[in-house]
Amino acid sequence: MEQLPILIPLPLLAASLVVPLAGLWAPRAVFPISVAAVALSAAMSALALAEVVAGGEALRYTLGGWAPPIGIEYVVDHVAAFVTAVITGVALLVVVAARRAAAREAAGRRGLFYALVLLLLAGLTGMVVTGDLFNVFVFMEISSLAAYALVFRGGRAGMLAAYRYLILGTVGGSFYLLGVAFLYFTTGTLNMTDMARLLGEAEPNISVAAGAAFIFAGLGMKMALVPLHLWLPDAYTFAPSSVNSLIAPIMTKVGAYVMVRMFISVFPEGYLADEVPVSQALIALGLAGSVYGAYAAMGQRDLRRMLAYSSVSQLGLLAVGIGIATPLGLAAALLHVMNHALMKGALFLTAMSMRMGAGVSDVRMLAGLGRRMPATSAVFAVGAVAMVGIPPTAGFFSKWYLSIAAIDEGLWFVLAVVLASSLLSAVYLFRVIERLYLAPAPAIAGGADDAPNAAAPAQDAPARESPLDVTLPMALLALATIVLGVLNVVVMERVLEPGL
Amino acid sequence: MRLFALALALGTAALFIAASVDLPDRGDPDAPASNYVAPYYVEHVEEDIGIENVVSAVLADYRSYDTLGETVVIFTAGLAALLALARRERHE
Amino acid sequence: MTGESVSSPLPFVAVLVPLAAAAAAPVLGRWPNAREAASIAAALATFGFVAALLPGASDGKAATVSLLELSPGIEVALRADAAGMLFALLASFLWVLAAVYSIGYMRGLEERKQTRFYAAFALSVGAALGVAFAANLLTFVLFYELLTLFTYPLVVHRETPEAVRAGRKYLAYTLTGGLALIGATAWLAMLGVDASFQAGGFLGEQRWWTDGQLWALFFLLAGGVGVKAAVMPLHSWLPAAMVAPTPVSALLHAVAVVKAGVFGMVRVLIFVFGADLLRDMGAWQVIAAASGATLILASFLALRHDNLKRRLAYSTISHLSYIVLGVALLGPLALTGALLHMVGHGVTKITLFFCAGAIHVRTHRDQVSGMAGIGRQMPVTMGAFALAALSMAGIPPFILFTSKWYLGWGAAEVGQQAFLIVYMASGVLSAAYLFPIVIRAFAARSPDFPPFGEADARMVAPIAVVALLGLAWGIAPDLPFGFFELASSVAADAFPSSAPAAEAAP
Amino acid sequence: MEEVAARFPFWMIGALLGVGVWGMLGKRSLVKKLIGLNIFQSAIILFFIIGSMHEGATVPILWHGQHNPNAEDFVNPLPHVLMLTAIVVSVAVTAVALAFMVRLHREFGDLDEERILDELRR
Amino acid sequence: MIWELELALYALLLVAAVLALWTRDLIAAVVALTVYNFMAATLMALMGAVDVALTEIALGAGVTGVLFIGGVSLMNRRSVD
Repeated sequence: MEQLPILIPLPLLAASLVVPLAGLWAPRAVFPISVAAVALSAAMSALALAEVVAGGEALRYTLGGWAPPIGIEYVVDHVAAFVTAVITGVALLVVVAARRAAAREAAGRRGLFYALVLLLLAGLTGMVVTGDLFNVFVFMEISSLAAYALVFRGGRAGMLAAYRYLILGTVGGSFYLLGVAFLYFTTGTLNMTDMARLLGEAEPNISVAAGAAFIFAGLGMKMALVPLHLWLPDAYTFAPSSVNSLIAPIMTKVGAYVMVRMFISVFPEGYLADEVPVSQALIALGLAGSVYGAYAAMGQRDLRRMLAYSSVSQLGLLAVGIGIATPLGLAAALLHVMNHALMKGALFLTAMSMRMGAGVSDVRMLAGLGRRMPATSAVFAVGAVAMVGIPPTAGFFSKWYLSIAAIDEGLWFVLAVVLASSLLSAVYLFRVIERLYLAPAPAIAGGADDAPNAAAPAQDAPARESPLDVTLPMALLALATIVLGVLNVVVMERVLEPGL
Repeated sequence: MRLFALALALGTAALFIAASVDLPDRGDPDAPASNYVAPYYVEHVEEDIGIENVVSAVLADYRSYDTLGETVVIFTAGLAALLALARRERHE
Repeated sequence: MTGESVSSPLPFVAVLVPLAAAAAAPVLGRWPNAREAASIAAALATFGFVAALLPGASDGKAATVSLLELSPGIEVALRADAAGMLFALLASFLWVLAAVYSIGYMRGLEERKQTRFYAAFALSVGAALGVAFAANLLTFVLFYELLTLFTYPLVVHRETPEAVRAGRKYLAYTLTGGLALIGATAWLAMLGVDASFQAGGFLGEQRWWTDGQLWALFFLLAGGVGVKAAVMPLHSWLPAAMVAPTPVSALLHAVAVVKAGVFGMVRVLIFVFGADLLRDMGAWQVIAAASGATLILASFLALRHDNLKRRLAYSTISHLSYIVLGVALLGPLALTGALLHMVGHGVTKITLFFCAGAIHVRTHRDQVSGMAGIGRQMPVTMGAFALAALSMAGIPPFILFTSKWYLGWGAAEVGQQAFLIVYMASGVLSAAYLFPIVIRAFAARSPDFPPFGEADARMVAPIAVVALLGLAWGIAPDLPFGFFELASSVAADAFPSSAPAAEAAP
Repeated sequence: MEEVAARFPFWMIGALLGVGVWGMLGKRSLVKKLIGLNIFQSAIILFFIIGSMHEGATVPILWHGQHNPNAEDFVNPLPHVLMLTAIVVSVAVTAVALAFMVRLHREFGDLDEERILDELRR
Repeated sequence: MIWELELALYALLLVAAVLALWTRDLIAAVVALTVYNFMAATLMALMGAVDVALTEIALGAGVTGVLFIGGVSLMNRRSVD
């Protein structure tokens, strides 16, 4: 299976051509085709992962037979296989779960909607498997364009959010391209492996440093690193429910993955800490982000906005892991990519389910949903516990490895901030759990306007549990956070450690 | 906000100019970019592909993934614009 | 730890049974009788499995099972050593009684969401057993956090604003404590220290520590377990958590949760740091001072509270510090006494809480001042209360007399007579806050009581059993489980150079 | 003067990037933001092209029948290829942004960011 | 090529860019943007990038300009800043 690398994005691309046509003539076929394409891509990712783990060697594929650096090479190593498997797997569950919400939100434009979903995923998987710096840019733009359009469907507020997202996202992409230009002009190649070799031989100079700075600024924009996160809260809050449960878990993760890629296969070891203060900046901004995000999430009343800020917080932790840049730190970051994708996927799906079943997304209106939507609430509880990082859920272990990696480097304040941010996330997440299960919830000390009667209305509003095709994928994601938490050593030892 | 934007704009410009000091001079024939991969394209295009426009050759063959991606970008943009302009009143 | 290990899945089974019972509760939720029968059966089975581990533990052949690798090089492992057995036996035995008692209590008050109650209850006991059997620091932390999580639904069971506030406070305190533990555990893991518990401590073997590092570790670990052990100033969650239903207060806030904290203190001080290291650092003085102060202060606070459960809560805080202080004194006799006190206080305090619950079910009265003359109507309940109160005050021949004897002797043995006085003063205070209740219950007459009589037999029977046990174990602390033997073997392992504790028998 | 001759394109590109950023962040009008974005992207494209040229080289098209061409006679073709793609990407983004803008205008009757935000808050 | 000429073209480029952002008449701004892209294309052609220059004129100046004009004609011609 020498072609495996290209076979991961290919089903998605191919289906995205068919789906708009199907939308015109056979709207019923749109959803099955899309799911089949995502499933096929997920299967290919799983296969690639199995092959890489078994063989211990990266899979390389060059289209047209032009060996790199002349042509473009696709590389699936341990890390790439792991990340594609995570994003396609989570995407598969989310796409299935979001069917009903999408049918409503894409009303009449189902073909277009699903085509863009597929293109989004194709772009993301493409970014992961490619071994060429410029090719990353092209795929990044594909996924971003699709994401902008999908967010744009989210009502009046979603439109402005999407426009701002477009501007900032494109700036991010352009900065990345600018950084690539600097690297290209100093080395003459675009292939990552080749670039690593040449940068290792060359004397450090300002251009390379500037290239790194621009690339990381661009990627920081894509992965919503504070203070470049400004697009994220609005985009996640106002996007259609079906869309934000898809983009929130995976979109920013791929930005983070490209950062990891820069550390492991583009820049020589230590370069990004000694020659350019990228590591230091990532750690500082990541810590700031993890605290700021959690703090901001505490003040939110809209469940999705709260989850969005929680993403800012978690992505901050991810950035810290990347910034530490030891194999353990990167492994912690990648493990967190998986864990956070699972947890956020589950949580945003519950937010979707609550909006569909009970018509609410205001945290204060959720009172009593624990009884009327038991499955959704249970998934939320598991996801929240994982997010806080209580063992043995997956969320605990990424923080665990992150802590160990931080201590290893003598970064004690990192440990302190990581622990503190878990506590802060406990504050806002348990507040929601209280609302769900402990009706009638008391007035929360949050200001004079937060009167006790604000909690009441949802009591008699009709709320039905979502059907099985929504709850089952959700439950699978929640289950996965526990199972993969317990089995994290397998992931660490079989996949991440050999890859780093 | 405007002051912030102004600072950021000046910062970008300054950063870029400061960063470019180590770049090869304009038109420097010894620049690495001109001497590593690029000559291969010029020197082998005849035998590999057999057309005269090197740019087209690279575009269509050596780096055809980029071209594929480019097409997909246009396609995506088209779909995106259609979805954005679609009126939401219609239901299935 | 002296003595070898025997590989056996039993400790894991003992932890698993309550978890399985928790899974069964929602399934059987529609048939309350079946659900409660399952709960009792699970409690009995758990107790059976734990008891089956006893011979091995007393022979020094601890049953050990390692489950899976949780982080490279660190396993989740369970090991039923003597110290763990003490806690596990206590928790699993009292679960049987609490399970019976809960039926009477929950039905008597027609509480809501009983299924959730039974499920969370069983989960909490499972986690407590996990804490007891944890063979290394990571496993300990794992179950310690789970215990927090599983008890949260019990604390907020009533779902009143007060309960929710208490739940928040509970989470804020215990999660913070848990994070401190996680931080310390991660630190040790990073250094590659094998954090398996060892009598006499494993930190002393590593010579590279600087003083600052040791103190940081000490504060993280002792602070982390100190929250659940309710050592002042980390105690305020405990009185707040008394809003929970009485069986919860009884089993969890008198036995499982706070005892997990105290037990954690034993693990941290004796099995992680070790006496020698703590003496070198002088760290024991910190704990001793904090717990000595808590002991007295909490007793005074108990005097001030009219609400019976609250008064008992402060009494619990005070008695927990008895144990913590006993451990911190770092002497074999004091440690024996502390471990015995852990058992004795569990039995005694659960008696008191059971009585408080029975009174609540029959009369809906919670205030001490409203209980005048109640002894005439509920003679068995208040009789049991009186026995427990005598035990709390340290009157012979009750079990808490035995443990206080050792504690006091232990304090003298290590040359800390000041703490001997603290112990004695606190005994007087215990009498001061408990005896008036008994006296008024029997002596005073209250005209406004309608006749009501004893509570349900499912409540009275467990009350009688635990009250009599407090007496029986006081007379013969070794019967039938060999608590004394276990406690002194732990002490002998921890202080190999000292003379065997048995000489000091009263 | 030598220095200026060798380095001025970079200074100019820097200035253009700054102007672009100013347009994107300092302007309230959504159209102006997009214009700023366009300026920014074009500047980057130009930057790539600057790096592709070298003294005494010409258009990378082989004249007919030329064998064994000398690479030094031709400018570097690779950045050209990349920039063809980048131009297409930038036009695609512009098109999507304009579609968004038309829709926003239809919805709010305005393209002033502040006023749209005010409208949304109401 | 004479570098002074190139410098002059760059200066024009800069002027066009500033103009496009400065003017409040959106049609004028679009015209300035088109001029900017056209100048850029000229520079590219001067530097030997003929294909890119052609594409830039067709897409960057042409299509973008048309899209902008089309878009702006559906909206207010005046801009707030």
